[in-house]
Amino acid sequence: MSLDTVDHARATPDDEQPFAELGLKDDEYASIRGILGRRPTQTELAMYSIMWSEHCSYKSSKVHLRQFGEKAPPQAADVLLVGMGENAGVVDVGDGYAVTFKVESHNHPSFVEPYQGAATGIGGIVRDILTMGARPVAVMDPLRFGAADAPDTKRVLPGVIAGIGGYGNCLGLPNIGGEVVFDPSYNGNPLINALCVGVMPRERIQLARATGEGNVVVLLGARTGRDGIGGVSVLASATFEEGDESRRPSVQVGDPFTEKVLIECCLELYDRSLVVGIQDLGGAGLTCATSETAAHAGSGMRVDIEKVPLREASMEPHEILASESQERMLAIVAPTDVDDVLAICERWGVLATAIGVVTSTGRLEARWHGEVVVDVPPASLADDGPVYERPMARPADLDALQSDPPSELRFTRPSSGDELRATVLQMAASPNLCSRAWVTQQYDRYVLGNTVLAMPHDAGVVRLDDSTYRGLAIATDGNGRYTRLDPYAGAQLAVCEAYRNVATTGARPVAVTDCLNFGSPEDPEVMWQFAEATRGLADACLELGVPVTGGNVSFYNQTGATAINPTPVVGVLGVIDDVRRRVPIGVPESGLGVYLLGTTRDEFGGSEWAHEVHGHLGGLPPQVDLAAEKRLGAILTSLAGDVILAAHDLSDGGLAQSLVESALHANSGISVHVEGDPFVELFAESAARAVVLASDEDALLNACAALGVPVRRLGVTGGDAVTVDGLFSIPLDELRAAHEGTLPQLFG
Amino acid sequence: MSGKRVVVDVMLKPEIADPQGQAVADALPRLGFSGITGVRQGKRFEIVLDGPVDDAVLDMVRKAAETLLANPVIEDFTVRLEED
Amino acid sequence: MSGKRVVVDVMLKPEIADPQGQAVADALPRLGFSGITGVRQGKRFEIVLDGPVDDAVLDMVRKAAETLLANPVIEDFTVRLEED
Amino acid sequence: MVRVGVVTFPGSLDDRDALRAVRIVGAEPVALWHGDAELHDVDAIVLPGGFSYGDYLRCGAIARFSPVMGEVIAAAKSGMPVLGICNGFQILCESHLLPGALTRNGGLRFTCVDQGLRILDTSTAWTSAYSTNQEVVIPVKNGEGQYVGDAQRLYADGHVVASYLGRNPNGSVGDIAGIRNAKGNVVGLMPHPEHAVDALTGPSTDGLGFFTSVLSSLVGA
Ligand SMILES: Nc1ncnc2c1ncn2[C@@H]1O[C@H](COP(=O)(O)OP(=O)(O)O)[C@@H](O)[C@H]1O
Ligand SMILES: [Mg+2]
Repeated sequence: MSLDTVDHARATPDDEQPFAELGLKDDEYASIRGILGRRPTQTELAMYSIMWSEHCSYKSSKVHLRQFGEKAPPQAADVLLVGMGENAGVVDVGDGYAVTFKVESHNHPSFVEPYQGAATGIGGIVRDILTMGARPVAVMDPLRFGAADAPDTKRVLPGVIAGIGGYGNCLGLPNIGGEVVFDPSYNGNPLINALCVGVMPRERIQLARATGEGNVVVLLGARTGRDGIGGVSVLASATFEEGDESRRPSVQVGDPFTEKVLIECCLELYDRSLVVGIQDLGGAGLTCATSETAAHAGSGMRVDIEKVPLREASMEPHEILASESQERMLAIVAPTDVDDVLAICERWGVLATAIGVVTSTGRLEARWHGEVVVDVPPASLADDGPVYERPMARPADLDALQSDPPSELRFTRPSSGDELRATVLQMAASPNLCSRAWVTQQYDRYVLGNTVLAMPHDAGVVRLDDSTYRGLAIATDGNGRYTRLDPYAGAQLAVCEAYRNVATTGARPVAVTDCLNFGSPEDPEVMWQFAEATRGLADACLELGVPVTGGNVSFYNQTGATAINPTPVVGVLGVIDDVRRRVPIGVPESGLGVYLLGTTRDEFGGSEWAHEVHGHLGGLPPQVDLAAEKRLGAILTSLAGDVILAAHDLSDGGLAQSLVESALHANSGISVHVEGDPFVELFAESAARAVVLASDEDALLNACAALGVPVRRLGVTGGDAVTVDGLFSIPLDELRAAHEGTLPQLFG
Repeated sequence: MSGKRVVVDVMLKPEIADPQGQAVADALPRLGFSGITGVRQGKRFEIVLDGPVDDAVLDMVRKAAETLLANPVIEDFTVRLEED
Repeated sequence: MSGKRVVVDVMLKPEIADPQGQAVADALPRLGFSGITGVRQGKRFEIVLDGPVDDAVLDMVRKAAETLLANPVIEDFTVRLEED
Repeated sequence: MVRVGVVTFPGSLDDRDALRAVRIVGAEPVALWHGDAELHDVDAIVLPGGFSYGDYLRCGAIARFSPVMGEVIAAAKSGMPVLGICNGFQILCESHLLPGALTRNGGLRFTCVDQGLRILDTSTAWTSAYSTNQEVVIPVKNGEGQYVGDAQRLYADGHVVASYLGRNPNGSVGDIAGIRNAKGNVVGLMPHPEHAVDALTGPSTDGLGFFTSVLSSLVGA
């Protein structure tokens, strides 16, 4: 076929085009013709189809995500240096440091090819952070799989873990936390989310802007191949049916070595102020990077596509512009700096090629050996895609679900010492609560030398660099069962738990990122869940004073008509002024008082106990009390490191699980006394609670009284068992065998 | 027919990026080896069987290659008999 | 002589433990493949050259295999010409 | 001041950590670059951990041919203290400064754990600060850390510097965690002492001894 140039498109207005096959609707195609005043060229059509896909345009979610800006708490003005809408938000953490962080999904690719899908998920989120001007300093990996014993989980999980480790370890980024959750709801739809955090001097922030007529557009990094062509629209925005060969995307293979040198190279370019703007190439590759940088600068750009270094010489212009080859960045460089840029790239062994220039035409033009194949307004690709108000409907089964709580009437509850003891052991060994060491031992947690807390603590804590004691803390949380039962409350509980986890380590929560994993937006019930969850998230962030800085939406996580449990995963960033005050989940000291902070209620809807012991999901999730979370957070943060020597938040599995984890980590026993119904005391999942170990009881009680945080002394540390007075005692060795044996047994 | 073994060669499909091969291709000229235009790196499995290698056995190995030795999403493989 | 490529096979010496090959050998019977007494896993390099492949070129590749592609402390290699 | 160089190869990762450890013990850290055949008057050299060139071919196989390595090899042969940590150990073996090789972990997985070690040989430039048979805890993190070589001979010659205590994390022959050359100036170590120099960020400060050892051996010399 001859080249479809802009001139040719003008001359052949009636040529039929395969827009529907590319996923564009009739009216979307019509509006492209309207924007251009002609039919699009083949290359332009490919570009619009990708940029207007759900994944790139957020067309179904946009109207809901606006709330994060509209309901931003007043604190946003103080702490946000860069808000939503950029590659990642940037937070002022004091002393001239800025921190940027973001969580993203790589769900479908990881289902197709677990190792490479997960690996390139890490690669992609790291480049988002690098683009902002920051040195990436740590990664985290919130993961959700189908049932632990499902064949598909056995296929997917080991590869995912190896891929995350393979890529992250090779980049030299410590993995400081994450999640591993098993639930049949994710059978066939694992959720592979990845978070990266980076640190920079405030003045080094970079923006994705192609400013300055005559500035040179330089492509950095890997050669461009036929990776994920159409992957963005076909793979990420449509359900992937196994065995459907025609839609099978070409899988992308990660090259962490190339990314590592790209990181060092870009940081040197930033430090020497050699780039005017920069953008990573992720979904939609060059199409996205060129159109966004030009659109956001209000400028234009002209690119000579044949200059792009290729892996396969036979690639066509639309393939080159759509390619999602990994490990690439697009830099905007002043003409006088180009030689310096190329020299630095050469020193790092990074391929660098001038492929175009910034113009003032307000058009994005692309030429193929001199012939114009693209001539479009860049904002029409980047910003002015379609926006939908999708129909919504409360799930028909929700009333039935909510009115079926795991009450005493429905299930017999353990009550004798022996029954309770057996339940503690069963829970500690359950796939969702057992030790994650099998996973986390495959990750480097030490590299860079700034990791202060990682697994199994409540949040990852890293020092900003080794010239300071200032640090950051991050935790990610999400609960698909809670969110299924009540999306508004479930999303809020996710924020609450991450907020609490950060505070537990002694840090002050300051900002939020989120990855919203849902089914098909074309299903009104899913769309209702999405709307409720975003509303809950925005309201909680407003009340807690932690602005949303950015995130990611992953739709179409479903098999046939069955969607996953709606799963907003929330990452909370905290600041800790002195990392020497960080609080671990346990310490090996005997004789410390053990205290419970917060209020325990008979709350078992969506609980781990109902799930693990009865395979039951019903009722309502625990009550949300944002004010109580704030008060608890204030106590944990203000007493960290002097009065509070160890602390562990209460979440899945309740008090029993927290005591077990704390004791096993410290390798030192705990004896407690419970009041009221021991089953409720030990296993309820009421929010806004934590267990703390303290030496100075008066200081703790006074602080709690001053802030109105309920506190009760439970017992004392020491010995080599977890003991509940009058009920049972479990030696640490027995607990450890139960807790640590599960994942190795399941996955080798 | 002893003294024979079955060899399975597994290579990334041509359109899939091969960072390992690329690293070798980049290193060779630095060491003074010239004239090399491309390197692809794959895996080689040598399989020793306890009976005669007939067509049924080769079929079995082909099946094993497909399920375990190669990842058909990104790799191609060939199976052949080789003298020791 | 274009359309040819040089293949370098690199295998661990027989006396060196091969955990990858062993893992495959252990997994195969579990998947129902029987009669396999041993598996060794090595590397295969496909090298494309920009000129005709004569003895001098094969010698160069042999040298490259010895210095870079294989570690003679633990690995053996073979070099051969293969049709595309 | 004693100058200790740390080489950065493309893909080195624990180079900053090694430089920090050098600084903590009071020596002068000097960053060396793989592409410069120049040692900048250092008195000792650390080849750090990481994944040089992605470790794609074999760990250390490509880095071994870097321009700086010619200088490192010459210096090592003339007696300069050289410590290879993890990837650095692999590079030393690939360079034939140390015998044997490092291969894929027995368990086939990358493993990061706080590892008990026994220091067996305190006669080297890098271990004199320890006492013989001292037990220490130092992180080990590698995917290809299984040492293969003539363990019997290494033990007989007293060239095993450290061995794993308890669980062997990678299947190394004879539980070997580190070895030395005959002279004792070149040491290769799979565990990462540079990650055990500060209780805030490591499991212990047991790794300091490697760096204080070289300092005192050079000051004393
Ligand atoms: N995939 C993972 N990667 C890294 N760390 C993980 C992963 N999964 C769990 N962890 C860590 O294991 C510990 C226990 O996890 P979890 O019980 O989910 O924590 P919490 O209940 O405090 O949110 C935490 O330190 C967490 O960061
Ligand atoms: Mg927690």
